[in-house]
Amino acid sequence: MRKVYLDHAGTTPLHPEVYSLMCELMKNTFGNPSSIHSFGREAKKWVDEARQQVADLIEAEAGEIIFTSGGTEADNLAILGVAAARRKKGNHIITSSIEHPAVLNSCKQLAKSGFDVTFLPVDQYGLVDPEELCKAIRSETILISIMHANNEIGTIEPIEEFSRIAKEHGVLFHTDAVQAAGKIPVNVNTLGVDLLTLSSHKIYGPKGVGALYKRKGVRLQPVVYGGGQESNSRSGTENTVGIVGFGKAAEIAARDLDSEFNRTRELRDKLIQGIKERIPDVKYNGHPERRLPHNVNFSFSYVEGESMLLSLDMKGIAASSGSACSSSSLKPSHVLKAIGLPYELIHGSLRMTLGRINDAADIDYVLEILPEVITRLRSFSPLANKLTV
Amino acid sequence: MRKVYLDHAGTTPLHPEVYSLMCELMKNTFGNPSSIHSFGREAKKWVDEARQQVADLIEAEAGEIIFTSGGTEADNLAILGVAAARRKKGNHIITSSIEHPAVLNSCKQLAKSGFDVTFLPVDQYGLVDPEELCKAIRSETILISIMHANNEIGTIEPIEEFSRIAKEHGVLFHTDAVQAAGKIPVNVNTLGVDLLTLSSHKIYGPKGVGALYKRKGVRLQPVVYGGGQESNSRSGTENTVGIVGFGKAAEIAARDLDSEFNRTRELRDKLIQGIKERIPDVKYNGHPERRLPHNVNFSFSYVEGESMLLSLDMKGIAASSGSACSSSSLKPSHVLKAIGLPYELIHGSLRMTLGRINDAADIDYVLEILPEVITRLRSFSPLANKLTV
Amino acid sequence: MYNETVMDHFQNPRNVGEITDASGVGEIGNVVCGDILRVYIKVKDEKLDDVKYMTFGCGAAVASGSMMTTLAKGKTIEEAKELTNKDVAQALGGLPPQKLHCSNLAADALHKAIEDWQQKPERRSELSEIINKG
Amino acid sequence: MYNETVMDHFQNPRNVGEITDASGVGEIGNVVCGDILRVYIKVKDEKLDDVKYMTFGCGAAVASGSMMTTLAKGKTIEEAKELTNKDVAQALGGLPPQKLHCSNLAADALHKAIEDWQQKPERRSELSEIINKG
Ligand SMILES: Cc1ncc(COP(=O)(O)O)c(C=O)c1O
Ligand SMILES: Cc1ncc(COP(=O)(O)O)c(C=O)c1O
Repeated sequence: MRKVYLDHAGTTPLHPEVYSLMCELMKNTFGNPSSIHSFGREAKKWVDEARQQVADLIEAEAGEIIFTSGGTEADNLAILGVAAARRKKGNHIITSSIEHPAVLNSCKQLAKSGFDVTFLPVDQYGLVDPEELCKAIRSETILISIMHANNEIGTIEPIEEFSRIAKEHGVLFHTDAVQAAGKIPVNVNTLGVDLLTLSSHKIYGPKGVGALYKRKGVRLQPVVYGGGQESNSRSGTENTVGIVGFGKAAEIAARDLDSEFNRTRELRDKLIQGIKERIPDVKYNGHPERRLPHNVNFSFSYVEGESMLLSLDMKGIAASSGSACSSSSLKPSHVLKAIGLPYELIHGSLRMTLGRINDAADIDYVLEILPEVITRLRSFSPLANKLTV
Repeated sequence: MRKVYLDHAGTTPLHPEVYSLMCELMKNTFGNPSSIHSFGREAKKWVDEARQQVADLIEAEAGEIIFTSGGTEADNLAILGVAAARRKKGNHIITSSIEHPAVLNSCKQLAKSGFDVTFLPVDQYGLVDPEELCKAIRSETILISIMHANNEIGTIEPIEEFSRIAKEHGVLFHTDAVQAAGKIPVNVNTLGVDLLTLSSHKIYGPKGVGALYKRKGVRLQPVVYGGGQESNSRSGTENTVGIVGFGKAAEIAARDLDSEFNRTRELRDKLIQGIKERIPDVKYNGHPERRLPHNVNFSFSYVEGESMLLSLDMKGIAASSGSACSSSSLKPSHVLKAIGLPYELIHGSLRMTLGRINDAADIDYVLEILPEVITRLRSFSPLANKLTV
Repeated sequence: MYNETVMDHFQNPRNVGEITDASGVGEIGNVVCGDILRVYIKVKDEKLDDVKYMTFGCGAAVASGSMMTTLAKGKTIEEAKELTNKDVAQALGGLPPQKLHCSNLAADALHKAIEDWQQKPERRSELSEIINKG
Repeated sequence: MYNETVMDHFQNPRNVGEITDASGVGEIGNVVCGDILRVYIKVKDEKLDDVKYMTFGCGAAVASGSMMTTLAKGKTIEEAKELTNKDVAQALGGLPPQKLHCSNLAADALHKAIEDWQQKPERRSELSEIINKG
């Protein structure tokens, strides 16, 4: 059976060059980068090189990169770390209502321990309004965290504008760029951010490794304590193989950014167009222009997401949904709720995220299968029939 | 040049079977275990299998294993997680003065936020006295954390005795078994512990992955917040390849425990004997019997550790030292200090930890090189000459 | 996630559809939680002569409806009343724990349909009127 | 960690040893921090005719002593007084930042030895007495 993987925002396969490098490293280099003997120094050299590669992807300096166990931990380190370090300056944090759970739940945790958190609303496309941000800032505000691009609907936020506002008010600015990096140009200097989160496995690197960019001079309290690795910001023996894979993935992402951007965007538009033409009663979710080049998100009236996913899966197509039933929390997508979608359409949402391993034939295949799936599920949906009898 | 790696307590090379499995997995399986499509389910199946393998190593149940980014994070999760969850019951924690920095620094962090921490002393061999433990327990004590085996001097603590005392007083008991697991039998039931830390890279698995065993019913607050992975105890996309490597390493460790125990112990004793015979003015550190089978630790009067390490390294021998100069914190070993060693002997300490890749010829080589190195360094040591002129 | 039996009933759901002249109709669930199951019954001689269902829901909901209708068909009203959600889950060979509570409600929907039939023996419920008379 | 020059001076330290009839002796560091450097000088015609050192210390300490003695030898007292720890580190092609403060003290030890010679021109310091006369 044909396999079409359309869940690149969920995770990506290893790039073959990343795979080769990791296997080579696993075979030949095993030292602990903190050891001073030759085994350790060899490992450290590799980690240093990866640090530079990751820094280069976002135009930062190597010394500003803190490796973590993933995007989630990097988000936690940014939010919890700044909150703890700046507690005396204030107890107010601003974020958006469409952040990844790593940011949202870090903020909610802070709210339990004396912090006040503002969750800014978004418009129907998922955009945060800069004026709302301005209004939310108070003298006690110590941190603003707004994601660069949303993982569900692909909306790209105007980060430069937000960070300028933050700077004007002397507030630190963090952005979760897990979905943006490697897909659109991300430059910490033009963005003007103080902290930025990256995750390796979204850019064809291994899972379980990520990074927090921390502008020189910004102070953080660690989340994990121990031997003082990563310049005391993140203790724990370094995941050398993962870090090196991440570095290589970052290098490739930077190298191929333009070509992959154009390639996936074309496929994306073909898929969007095809769905609109072939399937009635659909709702296009997200922004028509300010959108990641590989993100497609639709809601299909009358059908439930998990059923769609399973039906597609039986045909070899892997996608995701904002339906409660397809999420481990059993809560429907907070993002789709924030853009004002009614519950039926949240449950009927389908996210297809394209990537390196997709081609035009994949899109043709999806456009053949998806209408059948929707038709079949609608045929026994009480919602469809309530409306059509 | 001959290469002799004697830093297995620092980290271990991947076992060839672990390496093969990881490469295979990296090639064929990349799904996100949280996804419901076939790619995700395939990844989840691998993670579940690894969870069982790790559980089996310590005779736990799969549901009691929380995967983390390493031993450091697992220690943090145990200490900070219990402290936060049991804050209302009390604010007193007991640990030993020879713990790994992951435990010590977590405790010190708690001490900054209203907790009271008792750091129990140890005797000249590194053993904690059960009576001292009894005396330290108060009505506010919520957690005791004492390591199973020490990473520097290899001393094995009487955990069963400590956990019995803890249970009698209704206090939770955590042990850091990072160095013990896979080297000596570790069974959570006979040990009677509530929480136990493991790290993959000390047992021939990959770096950047570890686990916390949490007995059913024990409540913890997470350290990292997000998507709710690992039954809500540890968020973040799972490091599938790392976890699977860890699982395989655990399986092999259990399988080969007895034979490796005997093999390394024989080499260890040969090395200890040889050093005592060949080099004057040495001090044997650690316990003569209650000792990890692969740990050798000596202090060489009049010489400094980093110089020893570099000299050995130039001859292909990799070891470690408790000298300040060889540690990133630039502080001399707190463990050697706790067993009462004077500064000169702390700086002159050398740890050699054996493992799978060592054989008797390695020991012969070390016994040839080490005396030369010590003699040379002593020849220009002001301490040696102060005493000998 | 789901076992083979569940996947079979998801892929080939038995008894999906509507009964235009149903004796009773029952619906359970709501659009907020994302699972809705509607059951139609045709009663003849105090037996369930026919049972059909429609669903907006996840794999577990689809399979539960399918299994429930399979189990219920031919049963007497009294027997059908004793059919539980647990029976349905068991007949499916088990469901993932998180799916037991909100997606495994087919027996409840059946009981509602029976109630509907029992309470209003002469005329059909509002719901069934809307649907069947359009 | 260390560059090649440093490693060369560590591996083949120049001028290690004692001077039994030293004009001055200087020692710096202590056993707590783990670096001790002792310098012996032989002064002739206001010049450093010979400089030797002994050390208990890390790679940086050994190399710093070696480089310092190399630089100092043959210098006039005034020139030698101007030699700094920084000069030594630079001549070594740089040292890791964390090693600059406690392991790079060879010039200080040299200055101490010069002071020792200047303050007690006739008789040698206690320290050197102990050592050289045993
Ligand atoms: C926007 C965003 N932030 C954070 C994360 C978390 O990163 P990781 O999966 O590496 O923990 C993800 C992906 O899951 C994401 O999409
Ligand atoms: C006793 C002990 N605990 C914890 C750790 C930390 O584990 P990891 O290196 O996986 O962070 C180590 C090793 O460094 C250790 O030896």
